[in-house]
Amino acid sequence: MTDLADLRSDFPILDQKMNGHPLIYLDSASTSQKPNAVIDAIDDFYRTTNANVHRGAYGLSNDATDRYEAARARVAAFVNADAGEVAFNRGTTSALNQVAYGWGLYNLKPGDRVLLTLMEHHANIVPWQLVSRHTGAELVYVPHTGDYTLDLDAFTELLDDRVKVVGVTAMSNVLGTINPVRQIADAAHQIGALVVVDAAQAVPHVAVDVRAMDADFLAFSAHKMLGPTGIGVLYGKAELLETMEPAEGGGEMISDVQLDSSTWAAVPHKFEAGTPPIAEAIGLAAAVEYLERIGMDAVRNHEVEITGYALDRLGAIDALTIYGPTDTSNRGGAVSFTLADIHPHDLATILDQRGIAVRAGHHCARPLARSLNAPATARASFYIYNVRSDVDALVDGLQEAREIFGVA
Amino acid sequence: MTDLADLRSDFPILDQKMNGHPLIYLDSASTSQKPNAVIDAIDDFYRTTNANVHRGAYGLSNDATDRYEAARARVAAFVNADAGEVAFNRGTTSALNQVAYGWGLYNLKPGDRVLLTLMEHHANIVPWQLVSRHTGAELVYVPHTGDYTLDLDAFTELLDDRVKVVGVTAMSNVLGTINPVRQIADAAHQIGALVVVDAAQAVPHVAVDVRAMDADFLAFSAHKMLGPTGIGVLYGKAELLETMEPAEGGGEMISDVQLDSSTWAAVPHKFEAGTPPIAEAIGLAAAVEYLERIGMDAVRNHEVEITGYALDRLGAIDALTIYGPTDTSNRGGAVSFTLADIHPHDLATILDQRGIAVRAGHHCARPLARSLNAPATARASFYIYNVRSDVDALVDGLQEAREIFGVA
Amino acid sequence: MSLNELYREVILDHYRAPRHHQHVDSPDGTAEGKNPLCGDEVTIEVKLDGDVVAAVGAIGVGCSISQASASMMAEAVDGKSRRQIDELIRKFKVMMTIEESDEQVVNTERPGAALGDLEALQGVRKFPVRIKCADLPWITLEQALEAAE
Amino acid sequence: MSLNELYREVILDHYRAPRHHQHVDSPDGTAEGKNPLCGDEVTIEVKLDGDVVAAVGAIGVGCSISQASASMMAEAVDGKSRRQIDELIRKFKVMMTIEESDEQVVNTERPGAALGDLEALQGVRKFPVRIKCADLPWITLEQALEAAE
Ligand SMILES: Cc1ncc(COP(=O)(O)O)c(C=O)c1O
Ligand SMILES: Cc1ncc(COP(=O)(O)O)c(C=O)c1O
Repeated sequence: MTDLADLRSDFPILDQKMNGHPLIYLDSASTSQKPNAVIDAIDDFYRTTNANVHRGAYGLSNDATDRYEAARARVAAFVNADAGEVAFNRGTTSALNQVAYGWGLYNLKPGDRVLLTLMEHHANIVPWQLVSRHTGAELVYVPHTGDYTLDLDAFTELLDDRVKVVGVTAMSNVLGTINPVRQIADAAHQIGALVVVDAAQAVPHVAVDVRAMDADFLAFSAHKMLGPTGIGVLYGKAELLETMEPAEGGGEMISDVQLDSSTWAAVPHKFEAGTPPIAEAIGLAAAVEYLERIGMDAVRNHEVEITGYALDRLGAIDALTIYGPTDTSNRGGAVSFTLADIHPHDLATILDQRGIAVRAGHHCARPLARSLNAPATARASFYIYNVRSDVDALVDGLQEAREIFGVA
Repeated sequence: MTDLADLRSDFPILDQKMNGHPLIYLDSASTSQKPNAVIDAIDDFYRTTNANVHRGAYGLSNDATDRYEAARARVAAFVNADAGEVAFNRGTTSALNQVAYGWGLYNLKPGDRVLLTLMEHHANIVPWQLVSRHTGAELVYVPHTGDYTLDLDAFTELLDDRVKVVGVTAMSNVLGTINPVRQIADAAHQIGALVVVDAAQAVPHVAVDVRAMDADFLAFSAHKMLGPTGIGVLYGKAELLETMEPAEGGGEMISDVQLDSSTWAAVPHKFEAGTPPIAEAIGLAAAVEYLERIGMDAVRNHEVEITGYALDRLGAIDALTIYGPTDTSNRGGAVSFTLADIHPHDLATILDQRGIAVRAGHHCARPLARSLNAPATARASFYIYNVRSDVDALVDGLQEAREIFGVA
Repeated sequence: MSLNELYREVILDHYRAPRHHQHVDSPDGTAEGKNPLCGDEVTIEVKLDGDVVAAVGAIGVGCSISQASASMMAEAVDGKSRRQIDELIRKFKVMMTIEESDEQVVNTERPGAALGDLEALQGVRKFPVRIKCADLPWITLEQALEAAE
Repeated sequence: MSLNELYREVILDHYRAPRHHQHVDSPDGTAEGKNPLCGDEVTIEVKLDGDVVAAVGAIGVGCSISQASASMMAEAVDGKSRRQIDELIRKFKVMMTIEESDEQVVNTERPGAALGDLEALQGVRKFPVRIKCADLPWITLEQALEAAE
């Protein structure tokens, strides 16, 4: 296994106990833990540099602005974007709403279609539902195949002239599936549709290149990639950001405000209404720096190995069903499963008693849960700080669950 | 002067130097500095309790959820609201956009009017402009009088049946003016209009009671009240929040998601799409706790005194014009001014060289700046950590500016 | 906190073989309860004969605690009068909220007394995350009874 | 960093009495520059005679640095050819970006040499916040010249 084990000491929370046992954190797909480097960067910002950005005509504000814009440049480079193509906001959800309200509300009309995948997170579904109420556009879904990958034949069939937007998750937070975003983008672009990529799971775990993907918009959250809560990123192609309308209005995003109407600041500030998440941007930049130091290839390799080990060991448990590809080459580290008739919530409680944190539920993907006929699953998800023995502990916990519930 | 001087040691940044001089921070209306209690609360959360909220079926997530919801309860109580009436989001700007998109987009129609004051911050103007593009509603503005208070006669005249929303800032970030929100609300309610209060400046500096104000919606930002960036608060009356639509859609704010449409979670979660600003909520609660320990009356008294002192000393400078009420009983601690023909930006640079941070510009209130015929002003604004000698330093700096620019 | 206290035999039994897990003919009151965060769902249907519950249905999907609670609750309220049910609800709530350490109150209220199988849910109290699972059918019952009025 | 280096007499003079502070009759190129964050605004109008600037207007509102820069720039480019102006722009940019400590380059490039009054803006370099004020009229000039093509 790629040896990242010595990283664990960078994460102070891993020294905690949960229910009397050392914490084994297997819920990174929900939110990741933070290394000292990130916590300290935020702390240091507030102690030494805190001021509003782009506003003050004094040294402190200038320093804060420089650090904020340097954070933007670093985050943009991390996904191979230009700094002007990257706007900070509250998170993936908020970024996708910005696309729906900023682009969708102005460009969709009755008869138009928004083509989503059935494995989208609610964050890439509900904003389109809301905007379709105002525009009359229709939502259509690409199903998945029996092996939990996107049904590309169905996609091709559904991709007709009515489709104006294709929304796709780069990596499913339930199945782990990595979708062929470039292939989807090429097909979508051929009929003139835009591609909106939910990269909330992808950016933390694999090297993402917005140009290689040819994504029109792409969204991700800092808190899932070792960074702080309260900040996310919207990438948009420069020409799109320049021509589209901002969703939110307020200070700092204007060029001029008249009584009836306003003109907008240049990109990306047009998309950052009000005081941005400043300390959070500094924290996110520290997270990116930390990930770059490890190298995204090493991150990915580590996860491929530990996920492979987990799939092997979980797969060997009787009556355990894994929902997702079993081939680590096209999946990430989120492993969803059920065990016999034990409800996932009960599994989570039993594991919790052993200090093991897994998630149980629909994972904010109800349409997918329904299509899997599994309204709830348990999910273990891995990150750089997880080790093989975490998987072993998980398997032991599941054995205890079998005993408690008398599963043969 | 109310003795808060010993608080200064709680704010680590005040030990910094700026351009070789001890920092004199007079830009709290833009963003406030943070006490150790707030910085440490965030730090501690990441080190000991970090997990996503409302999601996990394990101890850590339960603890995080408890702390997050306790933060909500504390913040709600701070403005005399119920916890269910308070939703966290990115900031005042974001909160006001939520009202515009969640309530306005669904309820405004051509012929309707949104009545704003000319002293609104862009945050309470631009969202309404954006939504009026979709709804056909019209924006109308209440002017101010020569003594920089709201022209209540004009307000009464403009308040007719066409008005569906009245937007008013509780305290102007430029003039300092405290507006009679209750009186405005009573009049607005008589014709069935809703009142949307921008309390970004009020909540940090005076005791705010949403019930005494009878506000329908009220918004404020943590970063201006000793709290972190990346989080703000939307208060709404329970019955309004319950019946209105959410602006943003995504995870955690749903009850169910079907392919075409969704149903919403109960308030206030309906208004918190996606992972909320969790560590920021903890930090905001620490800020509220800190302010409560001092007492908002003491905060207000301190600011009345220091603002009074500043008005006296600045008022004695020849050719200096103050834009705002001179009576401290109906104003806050933001003091905007110009000095002869010296551009405010030049004033800010000269003060910056002495370690004094003031803001220069239109302060995100262009319509007001135009009506004052002062496209740019310099602004000094005070908070609990400011002392009389800060004002003295400001006055000395302005005297130097006079010399440099040869003002007689 | 022992898992054995949570997952008592009787709970697993009700989870695997839920009682009253069927619709009631032309119910007087119906309510759907949902715990959107963990996904538990339960529908309670009641048919009244005067102020007595003549038939009750408790249908749902969810974790063992929520579904066992629903099953045991249905058994407990079947054939009972409103007054008796109110007393049951009160007793259940007391049982679920009392701190074990708070011996005084525990003794006075004898938590679980007269609750029959439901006493098995006492263990849930020590698992705060799961209390809302146990509560769900009861809150839904109150709504169904209200709807029947 | 001394404020005297920033606010030289000649800058305050141009600020108080801006040259070319008037519109040009039927200009060949016009551009509006705006610094939305600090509020500086400047409009540059140029009339060309062949490739020579026959008339230039520089009208704006803003801080002393932006307005003095506009005034001095207008004076400097009036009557100059495109080639000469390009050279001026280059020289100005060099002057505004060189670190004072970087003596080597300074000597080679002789910052400010041949810039006349404009040399007074050298001091701005030490006030990074204000460099964009000094730059604004020049960026706008380039746009006005482009528009005139
Ligand atoms: C009166 C007023 N309203 C709204 C805002 C916007 O707040 P934020 O930038 O935190 O969204 C501010 C602060 O800039 C303000 O002073
Ligand atoms: C695939 C995917 N999309 C979107 C989101 C939403 O991200 P956030 O809650 O940070 O807005 C998540 C995480 O919950 C996710 O896994």
